[in-house]
Amino acid sequence: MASESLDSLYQEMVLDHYKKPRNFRLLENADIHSEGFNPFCGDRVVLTAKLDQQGIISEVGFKGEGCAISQSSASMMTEAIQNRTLAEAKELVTVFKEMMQGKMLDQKEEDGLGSLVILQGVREYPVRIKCALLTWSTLQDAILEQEK
Amino acid sequence: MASESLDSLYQEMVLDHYKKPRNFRLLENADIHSEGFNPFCGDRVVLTAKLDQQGIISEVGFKGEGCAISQSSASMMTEAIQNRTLAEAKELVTVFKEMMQGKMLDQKEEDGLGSLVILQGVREYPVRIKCALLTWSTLQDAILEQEK
Amino acid sequence: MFNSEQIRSDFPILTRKVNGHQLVYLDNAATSQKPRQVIDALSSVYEQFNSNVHRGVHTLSMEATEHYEDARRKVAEFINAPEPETVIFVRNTTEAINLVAHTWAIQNIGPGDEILTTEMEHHSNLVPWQKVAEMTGAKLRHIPVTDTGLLDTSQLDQLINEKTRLVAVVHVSNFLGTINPVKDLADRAHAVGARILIDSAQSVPHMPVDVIDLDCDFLAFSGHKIMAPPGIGVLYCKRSVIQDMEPFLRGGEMVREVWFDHATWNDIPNRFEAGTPNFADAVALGAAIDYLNAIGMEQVRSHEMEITKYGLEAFQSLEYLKILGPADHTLRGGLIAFHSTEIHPHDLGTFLDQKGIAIRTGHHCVMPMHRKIGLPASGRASFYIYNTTEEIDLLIETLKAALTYFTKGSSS
Amino acid sequence: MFNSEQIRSDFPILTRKVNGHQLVYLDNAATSQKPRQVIDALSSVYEQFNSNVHRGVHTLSMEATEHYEDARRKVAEFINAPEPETVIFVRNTTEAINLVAHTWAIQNIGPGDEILTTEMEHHSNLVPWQKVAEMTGAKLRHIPVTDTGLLDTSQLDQLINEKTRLVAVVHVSNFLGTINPVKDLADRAHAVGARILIDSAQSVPHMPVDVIDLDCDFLAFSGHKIMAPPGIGVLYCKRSVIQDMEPFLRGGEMVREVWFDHATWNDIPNRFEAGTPNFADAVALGAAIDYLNAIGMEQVRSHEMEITKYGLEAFQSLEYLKILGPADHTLRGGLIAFHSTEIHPHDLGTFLDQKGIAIRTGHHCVMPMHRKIGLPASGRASFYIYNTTEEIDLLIETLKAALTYFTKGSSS
Ligand SMILES: Cc1ncc(COP(=O)(O)O)c(C=O)c1O
Ligand SMILES: Cc1ncc(COP(=O)(O)O)c(C=O)c1O
Repeated sequence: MASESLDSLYQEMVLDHYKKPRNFRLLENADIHSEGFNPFCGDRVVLTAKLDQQGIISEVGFKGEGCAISQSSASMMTEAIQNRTLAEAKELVTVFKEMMQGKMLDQKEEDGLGSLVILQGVREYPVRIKCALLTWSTLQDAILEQEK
Repeated sequence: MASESLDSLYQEMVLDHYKKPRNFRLLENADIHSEGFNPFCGDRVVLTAKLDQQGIISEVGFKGEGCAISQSSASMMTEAIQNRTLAEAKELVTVFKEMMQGKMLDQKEEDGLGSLVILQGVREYPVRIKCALLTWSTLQDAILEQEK
Repeated sequence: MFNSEQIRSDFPILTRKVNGHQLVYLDNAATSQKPRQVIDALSSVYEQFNSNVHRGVHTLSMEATEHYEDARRKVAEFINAPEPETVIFVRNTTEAINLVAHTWAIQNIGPGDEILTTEMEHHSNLVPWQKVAEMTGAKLRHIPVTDTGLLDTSQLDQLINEKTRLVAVVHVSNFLGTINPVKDLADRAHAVGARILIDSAQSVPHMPVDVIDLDCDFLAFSGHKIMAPPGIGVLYCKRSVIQDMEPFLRGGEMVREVWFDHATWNDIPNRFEAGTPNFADAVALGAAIDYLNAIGMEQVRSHEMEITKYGLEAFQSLEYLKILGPADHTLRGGLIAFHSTEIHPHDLGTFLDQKGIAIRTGHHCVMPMHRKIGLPASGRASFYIYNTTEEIDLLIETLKAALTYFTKGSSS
Repeated sequence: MFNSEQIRSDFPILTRKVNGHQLVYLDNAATSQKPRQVIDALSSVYEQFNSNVHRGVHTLSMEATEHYEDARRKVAEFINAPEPETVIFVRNTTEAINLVAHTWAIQNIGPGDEILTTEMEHHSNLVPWQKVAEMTGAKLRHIPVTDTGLLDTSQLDQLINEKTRLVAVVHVSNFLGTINPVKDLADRAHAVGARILIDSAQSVPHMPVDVIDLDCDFLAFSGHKIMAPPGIGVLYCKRSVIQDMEPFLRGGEMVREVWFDHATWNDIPNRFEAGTPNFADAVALGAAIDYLNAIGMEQVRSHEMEITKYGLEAFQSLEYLKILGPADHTLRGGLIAFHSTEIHPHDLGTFLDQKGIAIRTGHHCVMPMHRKIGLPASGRASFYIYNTTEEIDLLIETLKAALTYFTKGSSS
């Protein structure tokens, strides 16, 4: 029983992040603390981050429970936003969401996403897109909160 | 535009009772006072009657508003139950209801009903049966109340 | 272009015989008939992707959810709602109004406040407010109706005042046919800080309705009156009004998280859709809207105006029958109620039914207005896009025969 | 006799392909599929006699009313209700329970009283009682669930006591599969003067249920889980309990007489059916009941027991997967929930879906019980009369493949 089509969803890197999530801890005294929850499926992400004096995300940690897609997306995101400014992170959220909604990316955007582009595979599974997006929406909420 | 089939419903006598209802008044100091109402169509009957010392219905009066069937049925009923005992009236209710539900009547029952048998025509119009029955259910309620 | 024959052929039931005659269906204000396109859409749900919505990752569930949310988008566009989330699916107009009564109303109305409705309300937009008044200590008031069947607007400055918290008003009366000035009422309500709920049961199916233009806070209608099945209805709510409101029915779908002793709420619209929603009938409602959009709501309205104008004139020829409601057809929806001093409407109804003509007889769930004008009941012929002037001719002819039939004894 | 091929051929959707594979529908606890007979019954309503019920004297209205009331009689017979009037049509189980919460419960429960439910309730039989407890000052308690997935009856004497006013309990758990001893709970409830409500969403569709034998005061189920459409559900109530109760939703149909400032109520069941009822889906529910009666509910039950037994055994062969709920198939309804320490159920669900197999994944609207056993989510395969042991084989085989697929990285 081959499952080639599934391989685009469950890329090796995705499963690796799922099994060994990076930055899987909640930071104390975090500047950012945001929680995301999908009431229909129960996926959860709690995101914490510290900002340095220049407003750069100096440290990120998350905890969560849920499927491989939601958790690996969170894990990969924590790596991607580290050492970025909030503005850069916000831009990343936009680009990531656009990618998931099916927009063709230009080279610059693709470079910006780096290895996150492998989550494109989720697009073929529309019902799972919200899994991939959960952590990004959580980050977005946090940034909007920060901007207030 | 002939309407032969309707003639079994709107017998001349029925229309006559509708246009000139008998005993169309409410009795004062009545022993029996009962009100019937059909919430779906708005037909209404108020029934009053006096009992003499032998428990015979000595006087009956009704008021009401509604269709030809409900009002003529009431008018004809007031004539039919006059000078009967409550027990006889109760029996009449039973026989009338059975007739309307389609039961074959024996000769004795038919004789008891007298001219009320013409209301049989309503049976072919199932949705109108409740019109014909309204006044009888009202009488039944009154008798049950009396028997308490 | 508008093609009556073409349209009629879309409605399978119109070929039916009733008592040996071709059905003439003039009871559209009670419920509408369904085109083949809607019936087929419904069958397709069950044949192709039936599944519970929102909760599954499997294909059927995903497809069912997509179709359900697509129907929500169609409804939103149809009434020009700013976003799909402001469209809540309920069973019918009645449930929609009760939802507002049990949520926004009891959370925002208090002793001494006033709820304003009209004398021509359907029970569904009256009895819930009696309950709210009783529960909150608010006063229920009614805009009077004039002899010509219009809202008496002469006292409005006094009726809509600082104490008014809610104006709940029927858009088109299902009894008098009157089209009420809801946009003006919305302005007046907002000017005193009140909210307005519009009972659009008889408007959304028959004419263009634009919730942004009307600027209403709540708007309710029933699917079954707009060519969709009886199990689906719509409550539109302004987001700002409903966003943080406590829920009504509680259970699955409407929660965010649940513990043994408490729970938190999902976002709109799910917060107000407890339990498995009637996604199948919602999809059918979407199909009904597609069908009507293809014709065009302006077309629907002008066709009904034409029929109504024709009917109002034809009724003049009938002795013993008096028409209720405004005389001007441009001020009316597509229905004509009438009464006769000689014959009870039920008897007329039965006579017409013998000829295959279906009209409504009774109080049409508008008892207080009937009582006010001294009638226990009335007859009502109500139209939709598939009705024709030939059917009106038949109605009039048969009413004439009925009047002859029932009055023959009078002269004997 | 029972003929699986024959039955399967009645369900058009079962011929569907999903992701290139024959659909294997194992999500019946969420919603059931509909046989051709039900789909046709629904189309017939719209093609032949669609009309508003109760209010008309014309033929269509009369026929619609007859079919609607006929459906009520069928439901009453199906659950052995003493009279059709004790069957109230609602949208779904959730609305049925909310109806009881908003009527009997708030009218009969007060401060210091107790409402008893269980730890395995669906949100729909939990969240409404949280609200009633909050509104009335009553205390909400829960019968604990043992490690083996059964109700812990050891404390019942203390849990069902003089303060208990209502026991609200699920008949068959949609998560653990457990069949609860509802008859015994009814006896105990009545012994202390309490009422019992049974959430039969997962029992009425799958086994004989007799409300007289159970002696329950309220019983609720959903049409969509019993081969009928999603817009119809049933609340059975003992007449003596509901007879004089204040209504819930207000509007048309449920009133006797209406004045501008007050109203009186119609009799049961109409009193609790405000607005135009979903008569079409009620008729379809009648057709579903006819369909099931022709098979026989004993047959349905024994078929599902067989499948469940087969499934429980087959699951043993799967590494990484743990079955939830009682081990004994005779104590279970036709469903099996499971979880894996290695793989999240959504990922399993997506894998299975690629092979055309539909299972449910998530919390199944039973969050508190999931939390209690430390799971955020689980997978669930649930069966109906059209499922076969071959489908179970396919499920197991595919789960095996999924486990290999998702754990392959573990060893790399
Ligand atoms: C045990 C149980 N109770 C209640 C419900 C709620 O049913 P519905 O969503 O049809 O209201 C369900 C199904 O989701 C269930 O399985
Ligand atoms: C003006 C108006 N409001 C409300 C209703 C109630 O609609 P429903 O019975 O679908 O809830 C109706 C129709 O009966 C109506 O005509």
